[in-house]
Amino acid sequence: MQEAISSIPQLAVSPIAEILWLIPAVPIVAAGLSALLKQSGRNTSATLAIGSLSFSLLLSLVAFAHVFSDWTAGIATHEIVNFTWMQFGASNVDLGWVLDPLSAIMLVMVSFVGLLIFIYSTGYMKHDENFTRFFCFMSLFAGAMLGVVIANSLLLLFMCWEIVGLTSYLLIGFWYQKPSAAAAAKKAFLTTRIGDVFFLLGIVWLFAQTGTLLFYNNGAGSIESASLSVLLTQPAALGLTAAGAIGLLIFAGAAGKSGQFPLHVWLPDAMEGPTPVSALIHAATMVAAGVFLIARVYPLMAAGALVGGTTMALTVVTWVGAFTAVFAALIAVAQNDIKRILAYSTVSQLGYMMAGLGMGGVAVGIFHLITHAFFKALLFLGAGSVIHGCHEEQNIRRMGGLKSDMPLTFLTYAIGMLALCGFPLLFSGFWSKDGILEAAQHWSMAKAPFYMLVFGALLTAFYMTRQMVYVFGGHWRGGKPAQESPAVMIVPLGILAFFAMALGFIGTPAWPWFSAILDGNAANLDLNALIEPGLLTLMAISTVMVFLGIGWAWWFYGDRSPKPTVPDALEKAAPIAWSWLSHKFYVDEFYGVTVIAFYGWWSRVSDWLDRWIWGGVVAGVAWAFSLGARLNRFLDNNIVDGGFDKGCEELTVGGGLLSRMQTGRVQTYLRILALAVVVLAAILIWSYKT
Amino acid sequence: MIENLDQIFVLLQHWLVSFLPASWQPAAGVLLSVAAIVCLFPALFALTTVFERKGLARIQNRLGPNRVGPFGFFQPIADGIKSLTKEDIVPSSADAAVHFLAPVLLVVTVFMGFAVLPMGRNMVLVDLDAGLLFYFAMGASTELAVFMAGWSSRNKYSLLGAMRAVAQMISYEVPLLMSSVAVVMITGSLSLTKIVEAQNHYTWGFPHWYIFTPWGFAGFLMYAIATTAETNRSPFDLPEGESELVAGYHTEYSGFKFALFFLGEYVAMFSISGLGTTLFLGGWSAPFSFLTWVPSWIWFFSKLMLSIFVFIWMRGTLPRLRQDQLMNFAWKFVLPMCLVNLLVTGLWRFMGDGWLRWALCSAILMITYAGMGLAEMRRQRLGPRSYRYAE
Amino acid sequence: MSIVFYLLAALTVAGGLAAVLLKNTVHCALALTVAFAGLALLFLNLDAQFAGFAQILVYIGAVAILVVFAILLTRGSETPKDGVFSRSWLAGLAIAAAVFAVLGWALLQSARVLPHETAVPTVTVQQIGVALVGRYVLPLEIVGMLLTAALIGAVIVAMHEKVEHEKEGSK
Amino acid sequence: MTPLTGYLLVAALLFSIGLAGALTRRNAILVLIGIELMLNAANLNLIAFWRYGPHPEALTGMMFAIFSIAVAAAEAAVGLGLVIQIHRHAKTTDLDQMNRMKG
Repeated sequence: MQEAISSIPQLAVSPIAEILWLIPAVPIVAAGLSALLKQSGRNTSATLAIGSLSFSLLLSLVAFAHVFSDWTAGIATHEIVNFTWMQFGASNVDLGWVLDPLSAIMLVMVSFVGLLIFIYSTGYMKHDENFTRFFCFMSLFAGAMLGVVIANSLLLLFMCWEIVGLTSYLLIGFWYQKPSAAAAAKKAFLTTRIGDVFFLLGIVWLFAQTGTLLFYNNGAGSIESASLSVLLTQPAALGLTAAGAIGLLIFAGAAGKSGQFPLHVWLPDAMEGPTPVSALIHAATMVAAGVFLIARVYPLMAAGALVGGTTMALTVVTWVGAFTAVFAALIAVAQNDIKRILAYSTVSQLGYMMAGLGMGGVAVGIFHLITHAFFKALLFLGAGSVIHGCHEEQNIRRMGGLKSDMPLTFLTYAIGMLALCGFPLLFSGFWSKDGILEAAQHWSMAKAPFYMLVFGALLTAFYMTRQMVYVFGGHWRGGKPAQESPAVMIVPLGILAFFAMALGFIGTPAWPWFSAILDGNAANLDLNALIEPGLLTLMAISTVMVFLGIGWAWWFYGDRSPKPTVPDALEKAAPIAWSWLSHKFYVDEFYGVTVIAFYGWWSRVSDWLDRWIWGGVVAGVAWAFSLGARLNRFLDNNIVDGGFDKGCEELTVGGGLLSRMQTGRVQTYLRILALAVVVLAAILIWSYKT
Repeated sequence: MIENLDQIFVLLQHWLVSFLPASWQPAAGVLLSVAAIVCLFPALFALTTVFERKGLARIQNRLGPNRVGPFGFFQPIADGIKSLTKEDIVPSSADAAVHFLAPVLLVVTVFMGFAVLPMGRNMVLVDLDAGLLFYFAMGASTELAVFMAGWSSRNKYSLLGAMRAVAQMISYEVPLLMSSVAVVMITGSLSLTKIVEAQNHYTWGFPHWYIFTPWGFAGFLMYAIATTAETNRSPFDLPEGESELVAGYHTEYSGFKFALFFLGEYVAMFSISGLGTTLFLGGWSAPFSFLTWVPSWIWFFSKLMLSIFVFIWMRGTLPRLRQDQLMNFAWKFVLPMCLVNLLVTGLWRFMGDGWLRWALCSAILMITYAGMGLAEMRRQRLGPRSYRYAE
Repeated sequence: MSIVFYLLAALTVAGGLAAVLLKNTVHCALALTVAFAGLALLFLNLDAQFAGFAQILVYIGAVAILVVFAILLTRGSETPKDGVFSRSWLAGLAIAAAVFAVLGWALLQSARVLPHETAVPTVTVQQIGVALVGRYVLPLEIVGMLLTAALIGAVIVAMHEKVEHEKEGSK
Repeated sequence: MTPLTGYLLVAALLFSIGLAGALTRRNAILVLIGIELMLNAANLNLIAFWRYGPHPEALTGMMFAIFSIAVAAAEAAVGLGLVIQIHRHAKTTDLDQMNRMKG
């Protein structure tokens, strides 16, 4: 191509990899166009968004097909296109995109789920007057997310990452007239910012160390062996290598995006946005971006294995993930808002993914990511359909008996719920979760994560059953009765439901070609892998857990559908625990009394200082001066009057003489300047001579 | 043989120069070429005037000059004699020196422009590395001459005409440059010979002229519009709008000086058309690969005359604009269009070859064109004209 | 020190002198363009083709025209009665002379360390372009910003009055 | 006298002429003209140093000159715009009468 580009060695790449950039570009262009539309251009914007995204989906499928055929031919596809974006001084900043199994799979997932959700939202947002704006944001988001996926440069990834954050902010605050929505949007933006600052630090450090931000660059990339070995030699604080430290910084960013423990607080509040948004951004794709990021820089995280085949960075990832999984699941048990429950379950599932990445590697985590994307999107859209049917009612205590009112929704929702619980054999969640559990079982560092995750599975089953019972079981407890949603909303549910079941079979231990594609080795079907004893026990354990959870929840909530006023069954059983859970372990309150309170306190303090100390000093000085002045005046008036006036006149005359200098004529000043030049030059020459 | 015919002028020059001592030869060669240019284009100018008058006459159902010589083809000679023998009047209050210098400066700068125009294979006076820049530098200098003429004759019509002319030239110089920059971006050189060479390839017998690309086509249109305005030709001929100001900035000129202005304008038209030919129409390269045997200079000059004919045609067809329309058009339509065109050119340069870049580039240009055109029409409440009496 | 240099230098300096000495403002502007042209030729004489042509394009093509417009817009073309030089012209002249003296002195002081005839640098426009978008890309951006700001600023400064009139008219 | 010195002398002379003009003329526009001359003198210096400097291939002086030409264009535009505005307000371009900001 051009000089600028040819400065980077290019390998021959397939045509699809050449035009891979179109996948994100088209939706972004569509967003730009629909931004120009008037409010009335509803159909146009919807058509733009859906059309562009289906185009991206098409290309993504082509890309995936390319990868797949390569894989069947025994090649691990890895095609990169890099170019120099900007060049200052010696170093230059390169951007580029990469087509490898990871990005191909993610592309298909994002564009497919996104497309379904777009179609769904044409129904869900029908009556919103800012329809156009909504689709503008949505396709901007989709484009940016696809950009994150194909980025071959940490910088490009970060740019798209930030656009994603921006769109998330815009969409959470889409109904900005609701103060709660505005607040939630701000919270989400700021919380993720905290993570992103660390992320940026990591990027800068990486650039400083390796001089490039490209992931892969024919051996010269920042996460390829050459620069990794450099990074490993660089020691950082607390016995970490630079690689580990950078990995941790990047993980902080990822934690911010995908709501890991300390920074998870924004995700539940993000449910203030329209439900399709929650489905697309805060369940399927954006929160997965963090997980994807870790998967992308996995070589960096895994560089320089310690004893036991794992590294500091990965250990941290694992522990945070496992803890988040249990923590969020616990909270989810005691929520009443249908979307909040799903939000917390999302957080906990993200914890699973992180743990999976930490312990089992890319394939395990990403597999759960994909399956989760489908069934969680399904659940959210189902929830949306429920809310839609119940006239914007979100409290599950005031629902019930929808089984008969909204049968199709119930069916699909049930499938999603079973998939999320990991109901044995039939559902994708089971297999992907099993992958993680298996990895946890064989993890060398500690066994605790394994038990935590198993417990998490139990809780998942519990709270999902509770929700199901409340929403669909029993009899209707709300206002005017619910009715089924339009077909345009149901059809996507159906499709997602299908995938929520089918997707499991591409990753069973019997025929694990999903992980095979990712790891680039052949997959062959042998059913013996299923009845391999260690695995059998594991599957048995998780099955037992699932049934235990469901049974337990049924025993608690059964089919009795209490009045909303009656306290929750679990609350009756264990009030203290309940209050902790329903207050989300007081994390928000904790932040409120620590961080935020500190800022408030500090601002008050400085305000007080301004008012009293500095102000006081100034006032005091002023007062002293005025006292002196009074004294002076007294002396003047009575003692040195006559003589002083004379002096004053003298001074006035002198001042007048001085003020002549200020003629107000430009040329005078210019003259003075020139004189100064003369003098300076003369001095300079002299100093040079001597 | 054909090669010799193609290079005949070059060979002729070498042959003539070869009589001189070696030390003089370069200078002599240059002088020779200059002489050739200085003789050729006035002759062309004479020819064009009569062509224009007859062409306009035909367009307006008249006969045009038909008395002097066969079909009035000796008309220019008669005009020349007249203008040479006429009294040279200088207004008493005029600023004599400036009044005298203006036409000279105009003609000189205009002729300078030809120095870098390749009029055929190896037929360029000086092949500057920054040829295009040189050309525009010279073009910019003519504005000053116009102003001098208008200001020095101490006549409000002249002054108004000059002001209009200068304002118009400045406004349209921007799109002129912008549309040429697109070509430079693709060729990667400011040298006009290189630009021609870059267009002198053929696929399936068709040439790679820049006009046959989306950006080139759009650029050529912009360039043509800007050119018409630069040379104060109708429909942009406000500076000498006879109906408003007597004759614009050369109202107070008579006799030979007036002839010089006249000459200057036409030669400017030739040179700028020549530049357009060089930039977009492949300069001296043949339009089909099987016609490459025809001497290159024939192609150059036929293209030149073609564009001249288009000028005449437009003059005969289009009504004159109003000053504000002129400026609005320049700044609100042509300039943005050129900027978009630059963008598209960049896209073209950096997208690999293939149908995709054709589709994308043309799509962008079309959309912008349509959008801005419609907006402009709505703003000015323009619409299809309704003929009340003709039907 | 070729004869060409002397001629060009003479032309330039003469133009400059005329530009500051002539009575009629428009003549000054025209003389200024002569000086600009001379400078452009000096640039060419220094093998700085690009800079030379840019000089002609920008200064003669734009700045000179701008000056002329300004003169006509400010009725500056007719010479004022009370002289064209300011009251304190003598001081100004003296200071200018002093500046020239110092500069010239400095030059003569450093004359012996200055390099003599060096090889003609061959620099193509291509190189300049590459440098502009390569090493000097940030300055280029900044100049672009500056020019945009100047454009808008000039327009606003010049049209401000008119806008007010329109406001009054609308009232 | 080396060629460089010659060019520098011309530049210095031009600079001083411009300064003199800026210091002695009444008309604001002519002061601007003087300033333009000074700027151009500086450009001449830059180019001359580039030409005779040790590293002409580094293009530093050339670039400097080109940028300064660009900036000078902006300066002229703004300056003349200001002059026109002043003329609108004070109905004069005579600097001797523009002394309202005196102390």
